[in-house]
Amino acid sequence: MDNLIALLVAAPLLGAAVLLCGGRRLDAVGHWIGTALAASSFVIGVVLFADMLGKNAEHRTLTQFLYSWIPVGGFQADVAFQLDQLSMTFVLLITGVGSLIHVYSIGYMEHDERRRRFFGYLNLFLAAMLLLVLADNYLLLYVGWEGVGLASYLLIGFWQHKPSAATAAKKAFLVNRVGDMGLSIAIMLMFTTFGTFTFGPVFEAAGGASEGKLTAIALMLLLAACGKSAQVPLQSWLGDAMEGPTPVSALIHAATMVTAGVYLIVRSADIFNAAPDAQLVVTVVGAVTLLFGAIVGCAKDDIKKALAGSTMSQIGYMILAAGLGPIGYVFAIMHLVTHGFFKAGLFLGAGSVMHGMNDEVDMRKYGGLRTYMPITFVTFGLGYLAIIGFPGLSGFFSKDKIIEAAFAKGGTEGWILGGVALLGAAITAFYMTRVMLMTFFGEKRWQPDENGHEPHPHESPKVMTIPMIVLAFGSVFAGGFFSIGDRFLNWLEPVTGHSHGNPPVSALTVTLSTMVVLVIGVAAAYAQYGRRPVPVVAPRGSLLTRAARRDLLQDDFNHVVLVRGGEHLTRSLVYVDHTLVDGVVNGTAASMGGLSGRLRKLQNGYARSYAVSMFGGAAILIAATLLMRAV
Amino acid sequence: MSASAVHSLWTTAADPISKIEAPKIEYAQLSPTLIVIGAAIVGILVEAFVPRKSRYYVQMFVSVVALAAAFAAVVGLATRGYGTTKAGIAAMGAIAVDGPALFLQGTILLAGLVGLFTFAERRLDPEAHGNRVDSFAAQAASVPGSDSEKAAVRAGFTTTEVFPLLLFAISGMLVFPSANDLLTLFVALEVFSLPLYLLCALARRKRLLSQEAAVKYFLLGAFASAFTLFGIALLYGYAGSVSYGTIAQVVDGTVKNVDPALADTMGNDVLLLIGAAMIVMGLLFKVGAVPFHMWTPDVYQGAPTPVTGFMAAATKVAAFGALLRLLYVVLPGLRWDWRPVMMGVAVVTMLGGAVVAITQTDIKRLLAYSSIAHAGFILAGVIAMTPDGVSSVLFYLGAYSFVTIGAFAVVTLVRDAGGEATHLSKWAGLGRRSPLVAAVFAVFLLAFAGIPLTSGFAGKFAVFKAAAEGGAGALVVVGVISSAIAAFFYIRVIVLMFFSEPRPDGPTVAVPSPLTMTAIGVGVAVTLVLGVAPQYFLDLANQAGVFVR
Amino acid sequence: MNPVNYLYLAALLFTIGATGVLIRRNAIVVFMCVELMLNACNLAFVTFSRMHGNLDGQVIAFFTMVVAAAEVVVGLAIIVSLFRSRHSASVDDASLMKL
Amino acid sequence: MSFPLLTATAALPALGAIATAAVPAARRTAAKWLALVVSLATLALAAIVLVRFDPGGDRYQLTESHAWIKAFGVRYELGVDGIAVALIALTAVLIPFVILAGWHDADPLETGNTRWRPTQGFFALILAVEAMVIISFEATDVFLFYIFFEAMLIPMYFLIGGFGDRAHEHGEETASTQRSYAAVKFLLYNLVGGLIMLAAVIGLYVVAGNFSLTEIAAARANGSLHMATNTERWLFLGFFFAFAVKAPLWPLHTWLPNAMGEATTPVAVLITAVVDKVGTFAMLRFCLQLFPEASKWATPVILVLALISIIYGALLAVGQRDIKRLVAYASISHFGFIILGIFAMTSQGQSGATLYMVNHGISTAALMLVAGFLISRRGSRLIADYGGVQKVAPVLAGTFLIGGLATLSLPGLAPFVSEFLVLVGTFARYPVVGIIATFGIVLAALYTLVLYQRTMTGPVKTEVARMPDLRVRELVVVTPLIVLLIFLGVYPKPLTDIVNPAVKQTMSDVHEKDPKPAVEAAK
Repeated sequence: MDNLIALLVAAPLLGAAVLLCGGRRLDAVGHWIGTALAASSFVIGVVLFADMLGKNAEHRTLTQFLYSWIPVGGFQADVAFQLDQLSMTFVLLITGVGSLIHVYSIGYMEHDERRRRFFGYLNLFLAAMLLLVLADNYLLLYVGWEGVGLASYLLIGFWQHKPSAATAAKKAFLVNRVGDMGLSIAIMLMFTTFGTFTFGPVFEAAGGASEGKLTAIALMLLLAACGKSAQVPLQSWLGDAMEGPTPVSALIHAATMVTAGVYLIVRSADIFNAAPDAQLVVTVVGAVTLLFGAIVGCAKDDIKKALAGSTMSQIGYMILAAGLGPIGYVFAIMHLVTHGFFKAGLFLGAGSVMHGMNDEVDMRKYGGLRTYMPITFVTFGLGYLAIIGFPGLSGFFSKDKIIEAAFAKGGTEGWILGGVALLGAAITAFYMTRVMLMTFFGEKRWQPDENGHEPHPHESPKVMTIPMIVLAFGSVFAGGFFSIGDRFLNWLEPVTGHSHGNPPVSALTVTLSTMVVLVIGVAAAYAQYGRRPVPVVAPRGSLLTRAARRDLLQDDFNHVVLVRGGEHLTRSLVYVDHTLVDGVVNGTAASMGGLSGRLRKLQNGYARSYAVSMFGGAAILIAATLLMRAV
Repeated sequence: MSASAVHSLWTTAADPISKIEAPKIEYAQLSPTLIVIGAAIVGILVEAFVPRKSRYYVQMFVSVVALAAAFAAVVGLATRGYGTTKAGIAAMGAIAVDGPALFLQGTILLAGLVGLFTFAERRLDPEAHGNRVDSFAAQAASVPGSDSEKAAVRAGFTTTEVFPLLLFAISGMLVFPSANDLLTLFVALEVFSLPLYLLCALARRKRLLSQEAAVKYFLLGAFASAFTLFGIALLYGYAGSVSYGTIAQVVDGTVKNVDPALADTMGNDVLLLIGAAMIVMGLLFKVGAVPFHMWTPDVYQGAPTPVTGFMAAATKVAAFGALLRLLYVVLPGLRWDWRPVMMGVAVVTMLGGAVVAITQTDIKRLLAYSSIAHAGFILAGVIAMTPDGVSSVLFYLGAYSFVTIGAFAVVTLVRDAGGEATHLSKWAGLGRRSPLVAAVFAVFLLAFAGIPLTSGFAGKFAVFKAAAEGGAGALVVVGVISSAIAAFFYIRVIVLMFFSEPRPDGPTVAVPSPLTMTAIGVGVAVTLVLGVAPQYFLDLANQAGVFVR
Repeated sequence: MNPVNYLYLAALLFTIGATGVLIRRNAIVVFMCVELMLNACNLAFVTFSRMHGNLDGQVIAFFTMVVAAAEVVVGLAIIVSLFRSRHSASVDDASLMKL
Repeated sequence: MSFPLLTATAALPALGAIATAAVPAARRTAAKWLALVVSLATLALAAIVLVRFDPGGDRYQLTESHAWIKAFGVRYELGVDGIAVALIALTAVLIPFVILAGWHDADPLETGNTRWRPTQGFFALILAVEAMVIISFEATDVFLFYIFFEAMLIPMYFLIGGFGDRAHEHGEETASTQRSYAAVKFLLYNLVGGLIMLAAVIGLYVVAGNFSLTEIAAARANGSLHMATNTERWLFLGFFFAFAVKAPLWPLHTWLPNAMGEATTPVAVLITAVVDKVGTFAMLRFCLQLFPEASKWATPVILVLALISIIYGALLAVGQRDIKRLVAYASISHFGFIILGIFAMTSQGQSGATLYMVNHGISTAALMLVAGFLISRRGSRLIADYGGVQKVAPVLAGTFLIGGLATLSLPGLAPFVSEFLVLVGTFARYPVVGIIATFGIVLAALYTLVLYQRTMTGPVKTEVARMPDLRVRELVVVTPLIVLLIFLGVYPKPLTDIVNPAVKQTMSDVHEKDPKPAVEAAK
């Protein structure tokens, strides 16, 4: 059984290799190969899962040692895998949702001549992501970590002829690199602290290290998580990442990759548990992002960017939960999984809508689409209900648990975090309702584009709708399935540990209050977008709205401070290099030449002056000799 | 001065001068010099009696045979151990036959032989009226451009006197480093200087420059030798003798039977110091050390290039030989006085030569300044004041002289309508036109620059090492810096030859006769051999590194 | 009379000669000055010879004269040829080569 | 005695150079093939060296020792340790690709001139450089090393100054002047460095009495040869200066951008991927072994300079408008990492530095050669002249991207391993330095991706619309390099196994031990 783990990674990796090196002759079948390998990986995952269920909790962790990777002195990095419940959860999510989205892409990318390469990249992503969650040490995890970054870079910039896409891709990679810096520093710290960075030993020794060191490690890990999971202050890339094809947004920037940060924190539970200060920071980051994303989501008219904001905010929930420690780990992961379902579903829905609307993304140009694309409408709607936490659907259970946990943190922190979480729930309800209304309700607002093409909204082909339906099922039932009898809790508890904390208010109160804020949010949205017609041209809007449209000015800040400043710095450095560093040398040469030119004048061609120099020389010679004797 | 001394003077003078025994001359030990001098005299007779047409060949034959024979004699002496075990004083103390002397004589003879080939080259200049012509004036006496000269050219005259002159110069040079008393030193100095003055004036092309060079060289040379002579006088006054050995003893204070007069002058070190300084100055003039170097660029530029090459090589060898003997045999007791001074001279020579060379535009002047810089490097070895110092200098001189002759021989090949095209701008793109010549010249330049795997590096390393071991580390640092500066202008020439576009009015490269080819070939061969496998020659220099006293 | 004075005279002559070389333009005169320096040396030799009571100095003086004569031969030859081609014996005119 | 394998490895290319130079002007292609075959044969010899080398064996293996210049106490002593073997292998691997990549770079412009044989010269010089580089990796005699360390400059100088990119945005005239400026700059910088080293070499002889690395190191170790503190420091500085110029280390770096910018790309690769490695290699072998105390004394300053190189080089790379200069400054940044690793005095750092030399060689070769193919197509080195290449020449773009990703040391590719080792090694002893150095990886991503975006993505520029994709010859050059990058990134163990023992030795030379972790983890 253990030896299957490598296959999980190998299958998609093989796919990537074949598709990317295969050349044009594979164009016809490329997408089938890619999908098949993704699916096979999923099958293997299921097999392993079944096997794992067969065992009892203690013996569920599988490990596979492939080979010693970088052995230098005390520095021993192996290529070895570890498959426990946590990784298993991710494996199933990744391969499952991944396979679905492969299928969906077959339809979505049908008219793109570079479809083969697209599937190659998707496979590459799957491989990297699986490596990330299966690695048994931080360095190997780092490989996966950057691997998914690469895949996301390639996929965001897939339509490279669009400068905006290329820029977005670059931005995503760079911001992630900042996060990666955190991860690598964390690894170095672990190495100097524990002499290793393999999960097991590190977690065992974690207790022995000073809290300061652990806090440092934890914060560095958090930095990494912020980069990958688009948390404040490294969230700026996610919105632009929507330049990529929609399936990519669904898979990478909603369901899986962006949640890697949560995985990292939960995986490093032992370190975080021992570093309360770091945990506090984590919760704060989560809370802030939660609101940040939500607010941004309210203002965007681009359907994908709105969803992106929502993703940010939902991951904020997860990070918040993860920051709560044992109280929240399980729920963080649970919300992660359910979110994987409904957010992927929502994105695929959005993709389907765009597919029918000539890739129009401005919701103000939609309207009343429910009649044109019923399946999309239904699946999207179910996803919508799930995310706003409509009772009984996935989001309801997972998010509710997080809010409870936030209160359960206790003390003022608990109240504040819980309050923020509630507020977030309200805003979520608002912006999602907004999206829903602007897209599917009201009267049609689309006009012919500049070259006179009137879009003809139509339902997408089966190959695209089926994945949406499947995901819709997931968004409806997953939450319930997990929560009944605490299935999910019992499943993960052996890995992450769990504690109930001390809730100041009863679970029921929390649930009711969530209901209340939910209703408020929906109502507010309906009042603004359901009752009155939506203007095709966005109104100027309040200061906050305008700020939110610009990602709360975060990009402008980056531009002014980092980009401009950087440009000035480099330009001045180029100048310095040329004039100063090089100038010194050239200057020496020049002055030498000048000196030479002057000395050369002494050679004036007059024999008598030569004689003078000889005479003087003789005089000096004699004088010097006598002087030597004198002293 | 005491009266008794004066009285004794009278009485000695009054004695009948009866018991002067005939001087005893070791002809064998002196054979190299004698052979050359003899050949030179034969050469003069040839000028007198052999018909003009065949003079050239006869002179060639005589000179080559003489130099070869002399070299054979040197080798013979060396193999018989006169360089080491049997080293001694010959000719009533006038000549020392020891390692350094033989080594340098050998070097001078070889250099002279190679130089002779460049003298005899007759293919480079276009034929005048069907006569092959060399680089010397048709008739030295006739005014350039005058009818008499035209007539001389038409008649196909050539100045075959250059061969005896060359031999005389060589003979003087052979004596110079082996002179064991100051008189011989002075005579040898003049014997090799005067022919050189004449040779400088004999250029076929650009006679005005040639004559100007001669005048400058002559006047300044005479000026310098006057200083030398006065120095000799003072030293004689100090020690009451001109023989190296005696002077050395007096300097060390180990002299026996001190008569009162001597006791009187011995006390007076001023005589000694000034005298020594003036003699050294004369020698420094010959090696072209700053500030006695100013004749070098002008003379090197004006003189016929073969003469320049020979002069640059052989004069340095001879003069440094003499300087070494003077400092190591006569004045070791004085080293604490002259070492610092010489260090100063070495420093300014190295730096001055290198710096001024940067802005030169004439290849011959460039090489002149480079030779000044090299004189500085060699001085660094001289100052070491150790056996290693001697041998390193010997090695350096050997290596340097062949590179120099070779380099100037290449200069003779690059010609345009006005004769040799010595202006650097004309050399642009030479590497494209005739890669071989350019490559050869590049090799010489790299050797001058002291790039590893060339003789220049081995020599430079040897002298610097000696200097460092002799406790003159500072000199090594200065030397390193000035070699860096020097590298700059050697590289400039290479850039010019290889990386810049050839000029339409650029010079042509004449195809030389085997003579010049041999000269250049020998130069290249020696450069590379001494660069890659210097061991044998270093050993030679090491064995030859001890002076007899 | 103390022979040392002759040394002073020799030194004086030498200096005069040297100065002449430095200041006079005419090549011939310059050359004469050199000769003067050589003869100053001779005087010094002879004087020392007398002081030391050996004959070396006087012998050397003869050598010097011969050498001087040889120098005259060569020197005049050169100077004359220069004069004929330039119609000037000024050493300052002979300054084509410089820098 | 056994077959002189090391001598043969160096002599073969040397003889090949002579033979190639001798090929008559008309038989240009023959010369090319001859050079290629010779370089491949050399590769075979290097492979034998690699096989014969036993990581567990003595420190220096395959040793040869003959008397050479007794008067200077110089012996012809060769021997390789793991580090040398790795670098010899790198050199031998890269040269064939360099030759292949430069296949047409030296075809003479004006035909007819039968004397002028640039092609023969070009390939002969490349082989000559290979010979000298290899022997300076093998030399265990300081003087012998110095000789070739210096002599190497001459062929390099002619390669830089004599051959340039075919088309040049400013026209051939300015091109040649810029070229010769670059060549002279290269030569003077390195010559000055070398001469200062010469003084130190002589000084070393005066102190030690011979030049044998092994003997001197042993004498230093057992205390029989004592150096006064100041003497040791001066000598160290003399050596280090030369190596720092060669490496190059800030602020002695400015020759590199000129040289790499003006030279043809194969030559540029030769400079940065092969020749410069001699500098860093020599730091590891000579500075640390001969002057351990002085090395430690100088470490703080050197670390700071290395840091500056890393950040400064990267920032300047961001600011470049010329592709080749950009790569040059990137290399300066990378050399900063190498030197950092060497002087961090930890086994991770030094193994990392050694791996870094190898990996940087391969990755830069890959990136630079592809860039060269790109430039040769468009005839311009300016980034601004490109755009949308990815659409017309996807393979070229793909390989270029991989080269770039290697340059920003993406995990899974070889450079990541070495860079991370260097960082860890540095961090272990100097945490702050390590953290600052880590910023380098962000900047690396910046300049690489900016370069890729500006040249390869976006709308297709009309000038590049017709651009052909990689040809077979070019694929043959690039593919093996990429395979190597991936292989050494996924499975570097073969390399580390060779290098580690040598590094352990060096560590003991400088009397250093890896710092112990704060908490001993339960293994």
